Amino acid sequence: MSAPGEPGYSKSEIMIAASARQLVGVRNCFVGVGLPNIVCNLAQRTVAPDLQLVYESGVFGARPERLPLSIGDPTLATGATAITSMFELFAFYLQAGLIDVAFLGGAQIDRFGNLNTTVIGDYARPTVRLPGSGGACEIAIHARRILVIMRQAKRSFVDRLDFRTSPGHSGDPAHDAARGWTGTGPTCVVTDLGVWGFDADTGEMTLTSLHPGVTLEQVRENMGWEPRVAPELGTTEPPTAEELRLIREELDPGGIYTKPGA
Amino acid sequence: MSAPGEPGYSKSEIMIAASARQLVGVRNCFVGVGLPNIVCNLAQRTVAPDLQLVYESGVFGARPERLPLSIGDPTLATGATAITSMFELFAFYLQAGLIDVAFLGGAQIDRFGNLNTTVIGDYARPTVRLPGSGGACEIAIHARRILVIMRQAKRSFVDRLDFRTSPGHSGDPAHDAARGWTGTGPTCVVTDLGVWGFDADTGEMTLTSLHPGVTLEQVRENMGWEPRVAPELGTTEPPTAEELRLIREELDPGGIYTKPGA
Amino acid sequence: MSKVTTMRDAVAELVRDGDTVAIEGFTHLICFAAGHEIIRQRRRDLTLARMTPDVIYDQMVGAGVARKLIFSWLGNPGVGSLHAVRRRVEQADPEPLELEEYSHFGMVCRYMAAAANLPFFPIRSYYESDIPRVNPKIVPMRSPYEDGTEVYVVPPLRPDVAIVHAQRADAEGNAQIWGLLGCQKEAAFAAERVIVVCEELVEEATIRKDPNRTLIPGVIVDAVVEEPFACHPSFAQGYYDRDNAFYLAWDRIARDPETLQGWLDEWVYGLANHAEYVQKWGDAHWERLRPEPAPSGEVDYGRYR
Amino acid sequence: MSKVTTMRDAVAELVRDGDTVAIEGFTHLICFAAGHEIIRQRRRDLTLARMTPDVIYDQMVGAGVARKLIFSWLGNPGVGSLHAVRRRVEQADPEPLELEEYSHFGMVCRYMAAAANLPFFPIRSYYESDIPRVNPKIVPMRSPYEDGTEVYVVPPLRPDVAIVHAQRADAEGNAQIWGLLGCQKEAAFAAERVIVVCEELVEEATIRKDPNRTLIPGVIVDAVVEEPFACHPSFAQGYYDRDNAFYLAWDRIARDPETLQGWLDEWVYGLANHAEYVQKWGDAHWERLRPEPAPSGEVDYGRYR
Repeated sequence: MSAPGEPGYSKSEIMIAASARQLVGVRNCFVGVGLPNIVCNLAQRTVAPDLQLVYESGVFGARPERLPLSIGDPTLATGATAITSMFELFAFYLQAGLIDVAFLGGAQIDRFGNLNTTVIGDYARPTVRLPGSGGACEIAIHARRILVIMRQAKRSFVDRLDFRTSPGHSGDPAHDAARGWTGTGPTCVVTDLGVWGFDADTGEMTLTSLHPGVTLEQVRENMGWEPRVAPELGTTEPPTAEELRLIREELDPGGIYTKPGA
Repeated sequence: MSAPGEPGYSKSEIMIAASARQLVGVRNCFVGVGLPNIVCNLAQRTVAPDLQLVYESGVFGARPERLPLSIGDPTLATGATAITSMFELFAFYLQAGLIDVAFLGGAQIDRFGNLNTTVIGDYARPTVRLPGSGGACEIAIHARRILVIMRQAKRSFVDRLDFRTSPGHSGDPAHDAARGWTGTGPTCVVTDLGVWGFDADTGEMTLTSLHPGVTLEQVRENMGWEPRVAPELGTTEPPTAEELRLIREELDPGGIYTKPGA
Repeated sequence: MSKVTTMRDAVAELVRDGDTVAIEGFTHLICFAAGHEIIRQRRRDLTLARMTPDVIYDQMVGAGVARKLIFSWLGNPGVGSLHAVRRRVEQADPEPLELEEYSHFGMVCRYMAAAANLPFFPIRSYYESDIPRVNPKIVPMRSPYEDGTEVYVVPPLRPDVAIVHAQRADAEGNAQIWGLLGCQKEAAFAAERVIVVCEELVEEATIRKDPNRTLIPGVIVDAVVEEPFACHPSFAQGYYDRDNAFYLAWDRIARDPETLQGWLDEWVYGLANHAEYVQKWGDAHWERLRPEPAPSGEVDYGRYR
Repeated sequence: MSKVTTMRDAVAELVRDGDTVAIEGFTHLICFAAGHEIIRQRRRDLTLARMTPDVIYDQMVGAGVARKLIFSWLGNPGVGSLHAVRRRVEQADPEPLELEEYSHFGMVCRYMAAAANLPFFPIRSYYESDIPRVNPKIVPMRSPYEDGTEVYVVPPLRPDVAIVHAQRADAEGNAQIWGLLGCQKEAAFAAERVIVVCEELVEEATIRKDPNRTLIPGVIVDAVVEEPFACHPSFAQGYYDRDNAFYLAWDRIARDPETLQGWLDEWVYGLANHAEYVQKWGDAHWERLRPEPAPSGEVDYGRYR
């Protein structure tokens, strides 16, 4: 599948593998469609065997028999442990603080993990109208931890959001602690170039590892602010053979989300 | 069953029959246990064949196969058209104004149909501690019409309530109209002596008919204020043979609620 | 992860002196066996929350485990008064009992607020009623919108422990209930700790066949106890009927404090557990309470792969 | 009383120009057939409410029936954008489209407020988000209790018409749904008028066998339409799968206004009703979408007499 000199895995695959490892021991996770869905299913088969998949569509403890193509795929409902109305899912599970981890992404992210999924340009006359919040705004506030999966680019890693759909850190940890939210906000951002954490003192995104073969220069070229880099910048562990097998044979056999270029 | 010179029906039976006739054409009714339950079931078999029985326990469209001994009797659940949580019953049905008629009663009623089911005496040190509101307070506010079934006595038809659990009319119809409640309050009180309506101009309880053999003097002796009497005071139509048959053979064959003295 | 344990261990570990305890169930699925075990373990100073303090709370109050009730309707349903409760309220006999009362909808909304992690819950009730006058936790509030509609709000009620009974549950606590639902779900989500008691412990696969039937998810459950007939004299839809004769008998038993204590000695303190209670009533008793079958029929979820 | 009618009559009688219409269903049970009939009857100036304006609203917006959307997530789920919607929002092509947006929970709570006849509904969301800045209906409010917690409130959303699809319903409109529940119940209770569309019209006795399965009671329903495959390309749990190929195809169709109009001509205006749509797709198509069986199993309600 890979040309000589290429790493033998796609950008999506290393993003999936790196994200799945963030879920060690996690009890339940709010799953999105696409990459986050594959991440959670991979984690369930590797580092988090007890992981319960919770879908925004109201499904608890899903056991999908195929790769769900949306968070409302019928394969999620059949064989789940519970299905609730959207009201109850948001009120009793999310708002009540029962969700350990949730995945978010967006068209734009800033250095504090605030996300824009609403518009590019002016709200009233947007250049690009994006989907909007969905559940992201409340997920950002209530899930105990937020993981972000996004490809890096100057237009998406921006100094200033066009619109703040979902709140991240404020830049003032004392303020953040005083907000009294059940969630602690974004803790990790996995991109196609590396893995980022958030600095405890400033709430700022901090590069903790580069994917194999990626340079710091490439990272700088693909973002809109000067990155903060961890003192001991590491290299992301590449996907193992077993992880790749699970992704390619079980989780996304059609390569819909993971084939090179996807 | 009746001694010579006695009317051939019990006080409960004429109260039931008179109350059931209030339900002509009614679509749905919030049913209580005891007499109101028999009233609704009688109406369903006589003047209101389409009447749906709604129970505070969350049952819609019940078809009980036996006389329910409580509003939570299992015979109400089996074969109903819908069962809802108590939250939904109170929020989506009652508070939303879907309930046409509800029955209330109490230890005390005043001339405006306000009801006390909480305490006799001082609240903090009651002479008699009664059950409290249950759903009565919100039922009084939201059901389109309230019917009251109570036996008359000086201690229960009082000039002044010890505690107002459930609001009735205020005595000022302009105020009542401005309240904006979905319900119009009590429209009829059926007692063991007669049937009362409420005066449109004052909201005051008004005697519209005496049960056969009952005198106005008896009514006066069994209440705590000087009654308002309709200009054309009638005589309550006694229970028909068919109504008595239904009550005695189908609805309360054990006479739990309807035997003389019950 | 299995959370299956005995009633004795569940109560010993999860119900503590001074706790606010909610044994919910609107007429249906009232877990008397849990109340009896709390009496047997002689818990003290409990605040007992329940929409409808029923015979079980009269028994618990009579046994001296409670210092306070939070409720909306206080009675022996279809029968009359709760005499042990009334003695304490009317005559402080043998000691006072604190009452905090709401309407039904107010109680449900207190659980709802806690379950949904809301600081208050708005309802249209209490207008021109004396209830807010005697309960300062019920507070008027105006809508911030143009209509300016006045509502009342109630605060969250977060029991330390909720005990809910289900017809069936799996070892992790995923519980399925049919028939009257009461406010079991809201009370369970509202509570810090949850004990699920069930008529039948079933395989996870049984639960997964009909996920829409799951009322309470294992994720909020701390202990699962299999205890058939645990709701007697209340009922479990499809399993056994309400024992109305006992509700009537309780009226007589509870009228006299000594008779009540005698009953507790014979039926609670004198028995090691609910299995002995079931045995003491005898097989014929349970046979009389068993309904004929009325199957629900099946639906098809479809297998998508 | 039977409320059974045809989709044509239901839409003709109950959906009026200028109405606020909610066709709900979270991915599941989205009643495309109702949307098509509204297009076919050339309704105008509708405000379309839905948590997730899906391909059906892109079709309706493309057909010119709508002047406004009230929503929380705007997209072709799992695929990408709604191009007809985007053209109107980004380029006012052929005319502007008003947007009023919330988060998912905010939308659900707007329906909830209307369903429960509350003047507002409190939620813990929107903190430090720009959403309330662009939607002045989302208003901050403080808890009146000591904690003084700040929440936001949203106002009731009371559609003139809600159209909800169910797997089965009886002639009176008692509707049973399994699988994903979305906010169908809340939307139906919130609306002035309700159309229930179902895969199968069943005897009342079928509904009465499992009353806990009833999501929507006949008492709030105005019309019942039996319309198999009415949700295609969305799905009905246990009946047919989501037609993902169509969701992908729509992305291409909707990118070009002429292609979109051509599709509407062929698949909506050119057909008399949904039965012709079903026929046009052909039996083999429906056969491919049919899942294998996955029965729920039965429970016993017990017969008490």
